[in-house]
Amino acid sequence: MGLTLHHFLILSAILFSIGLVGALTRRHIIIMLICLEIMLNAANLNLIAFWHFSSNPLLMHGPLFTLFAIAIAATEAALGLALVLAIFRHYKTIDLESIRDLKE
Amino acid sequence: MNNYFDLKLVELGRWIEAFFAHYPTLKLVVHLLLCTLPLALSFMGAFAFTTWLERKGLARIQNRPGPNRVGLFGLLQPIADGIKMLLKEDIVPERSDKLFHFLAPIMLMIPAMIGVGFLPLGDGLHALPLDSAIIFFFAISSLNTIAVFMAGWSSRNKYSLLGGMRAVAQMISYEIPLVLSAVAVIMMAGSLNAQEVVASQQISSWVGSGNILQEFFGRILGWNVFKPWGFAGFIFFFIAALAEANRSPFDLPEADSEIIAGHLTEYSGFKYAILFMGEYISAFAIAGIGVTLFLGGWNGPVFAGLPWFVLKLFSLFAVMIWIRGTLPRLRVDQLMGYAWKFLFPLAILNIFLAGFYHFLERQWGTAIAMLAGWLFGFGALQLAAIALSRLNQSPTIRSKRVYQLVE
Amino acid sequence: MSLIGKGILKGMGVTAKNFFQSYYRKERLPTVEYPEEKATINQFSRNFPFLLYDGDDPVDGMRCTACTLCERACPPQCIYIIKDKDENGKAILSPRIFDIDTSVCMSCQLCVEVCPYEAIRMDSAFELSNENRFEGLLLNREELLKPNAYYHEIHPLEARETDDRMAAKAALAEAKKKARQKRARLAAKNKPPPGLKKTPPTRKKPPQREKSE
Amino acid sequence: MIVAFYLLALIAVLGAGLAITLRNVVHAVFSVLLFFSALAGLFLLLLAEFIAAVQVLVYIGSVGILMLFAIMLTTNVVGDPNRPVQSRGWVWGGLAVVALLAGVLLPIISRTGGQSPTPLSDFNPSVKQLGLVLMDPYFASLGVIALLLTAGLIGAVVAATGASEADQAKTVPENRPRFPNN
Repeated sequence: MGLTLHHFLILSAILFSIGLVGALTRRHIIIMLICLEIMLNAANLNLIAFWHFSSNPLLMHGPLFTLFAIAIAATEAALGLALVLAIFRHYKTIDLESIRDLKE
Repeated sequence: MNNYFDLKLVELGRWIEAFFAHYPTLKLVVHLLLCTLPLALSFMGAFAFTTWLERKGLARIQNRPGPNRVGLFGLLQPIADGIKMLLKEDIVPERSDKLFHFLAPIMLMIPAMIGVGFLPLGDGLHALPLDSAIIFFFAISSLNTIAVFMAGWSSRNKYSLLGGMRAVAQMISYEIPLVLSAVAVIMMAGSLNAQEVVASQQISSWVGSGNILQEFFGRILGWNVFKPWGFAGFIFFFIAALAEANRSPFDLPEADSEIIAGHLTEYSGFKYAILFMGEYISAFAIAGIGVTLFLGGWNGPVFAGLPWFVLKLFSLFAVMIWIRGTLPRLRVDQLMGYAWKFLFPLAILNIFLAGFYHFLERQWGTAIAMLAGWLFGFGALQLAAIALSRLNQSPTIRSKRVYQLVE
Repeated sequence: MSLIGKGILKGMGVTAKNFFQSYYRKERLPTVEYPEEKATINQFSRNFPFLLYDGDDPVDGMRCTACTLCERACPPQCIYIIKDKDENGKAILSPRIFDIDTSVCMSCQLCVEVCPYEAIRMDSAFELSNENRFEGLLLNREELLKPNAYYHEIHPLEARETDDRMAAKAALAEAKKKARQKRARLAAKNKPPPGLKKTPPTRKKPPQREKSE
Repeated sequence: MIVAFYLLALIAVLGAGLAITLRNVVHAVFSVLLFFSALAGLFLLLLAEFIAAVQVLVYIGSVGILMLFAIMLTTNVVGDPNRPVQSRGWVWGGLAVVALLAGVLLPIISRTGGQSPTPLSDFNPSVKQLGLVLMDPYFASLGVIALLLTAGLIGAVVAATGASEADQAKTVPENRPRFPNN
């Protein structure tokens, strides 16, 4: 029994769910960013798996799309963490439940 | 035949594998062992030899004889050191993060060893012949940062943490000029494959022509250092590699006069030895990729192959030792400023220079391209460097210095 | 136009010169490889103090009078002196115990400066490593006593000066003694009232050393 | 092949699971790095060599370090031990996700054709092909991505440097946590 698309799809579904659970349940802001990254990575795995089992993988659409996704994820991480620093400087905490007000 | 030595080695490997021809699984295991074990052992041996070389070289630079007690010329000194390290007590700080304190040396060793695997040591002597070996090498070598941070953070010592953070900041900053100077080579070779990069550094019409003279020069003159963009790129690469390998004058993470030993402060005994070895082997790996990218890899006039690679690797390391014996340590702000305000723009400019050279070569041939490249391209780089250094000087230096205590 | 990195290249040149010349020029490699060959000790070098004696017998010729000036002068207090007594319990002018803890001594030479009898001097021996870390470096009287000839051997100039000084002092003392005897004889002749000139000869002694310095 | 897959999948799930449960934030980041590296291994398994390299370079080498830096620059690592790790109502969030997984994702996946048209290692995609595709038909998107990255970088610098002198003076760190646990 070889590897099939199903293996990768189920794995990436599980990973995505783990990321989503984390994003919904944790209160630490950096952990939430990590969870976002986990979800993005699960999606990337999906893309690559679909590409690998597609009828014409030599078109390289999967890696191409993943590359762009990774680039965007990197930007998102950089911006997100910069915002974390800004939030911390302003509120002196990064516990999401203590940050209630948008103004001051 | 020029690559005689390498071919014999490859043949030896095949011969050993042939014994296990009937057991495919065992054959795979033997194949993997043949790919990795000699590499690991030889680089550990090279590490031991290099510690001797470094101590000896630094001693001579400082007018001392250096280690000369254990064995002939002190050649067995590394073994004595190893035994001493093994017998030492392994101290783990009480409140440290025990698991990560234990994992950090291993985490430093693994990427260093994998990185070595990406180097094309000779014709066919290539442990991990991936198609994108060079980018993989840079990816793997960026893992060093994590290990250093791990070591610094888990020790729960402020000096360790400071050293770890310094190392991380430094390695991230210098990775950019490192990769950018490699990009020029990759661009010109048109491949990320390390073997193809090496092959692009010989004059292909001369090599294998049968003419001894052409054979001789065809394997030398094609090296990237002899091209204007390659020469500049090599200098940038080398400076960035020194920083990446935490070698002097960029050894701020281990600056013993400031922060004891940085992330190594809380390590002792064999863990310290492994951390040390990991650092040296990653320095080897970076020097090796420098040889591959700029110094023609395993190309050499006669007996091209492994001996030439080893020779170049050690001469590059000797220059590192020489620099360590000469230059004083930088300050933290100077270090970061140098990476971002000086090396980074110049490395980007160098990519344009490479493109310019390529265009000229395609249009008018190599000779004109060389001439124009050295004259204009290199001049442009020099001018840019001078302009950048003027711009980066602090105003107090640019104006005439006033010394208060000296009349 | 200044070349970028010229200073670095210059520095590299200096170190390269150091490196290569250390192989064929003696002055580039001044290291003395210790156990095989020993460095010639400068005659003004000093390490830890030792006690001097004159003549052949260490105990009889001992110059030290157990005045404990050095013990009191010693900043790290590494000198330990107990005065000797004869069988009647009367103190005699020599130490019974004279210890110097060289693991504490800081080689300041204050004991030498303070000694009025030129009895303590600085040694230049340096191979003092020892297997016993508690008593090995605690030198007692017998280990500390060394003949004057040894002093002449290690610090010839200083020893000659000391000897001259001691000879001058002895001559002075002799002359005074003679003068006193002469005076005594004269006094015996003239018979002055007793108890007038009693103190001067004994009081004169300590300032004399200061003069000689 | 299949053994490698299960091993990597196990590491990935373990890493992700630890990342969302550990209290110590640095440990969580390191476990998510484990997850990233397992994913890089999976990409290699799927013959996406370049993507694996980029995964290691970007996620482990940069994003992970960025997270560690952010942690070092903000609060203490373990957090307030009196406060729970999870947010309020976390049970409902978890249940909703499990329901989503069991009710939506898995049925959809089971309906897709699981058969692979090309068996593994039948084709050998090279980085060169990816480069050619990137340079010819998708050059515009590459440019856009480059622009986005630059904008993101500048934005991150601005956001992180942020606070002006007046703002800094206003928020004097009087009750700043004393970093009792590193």
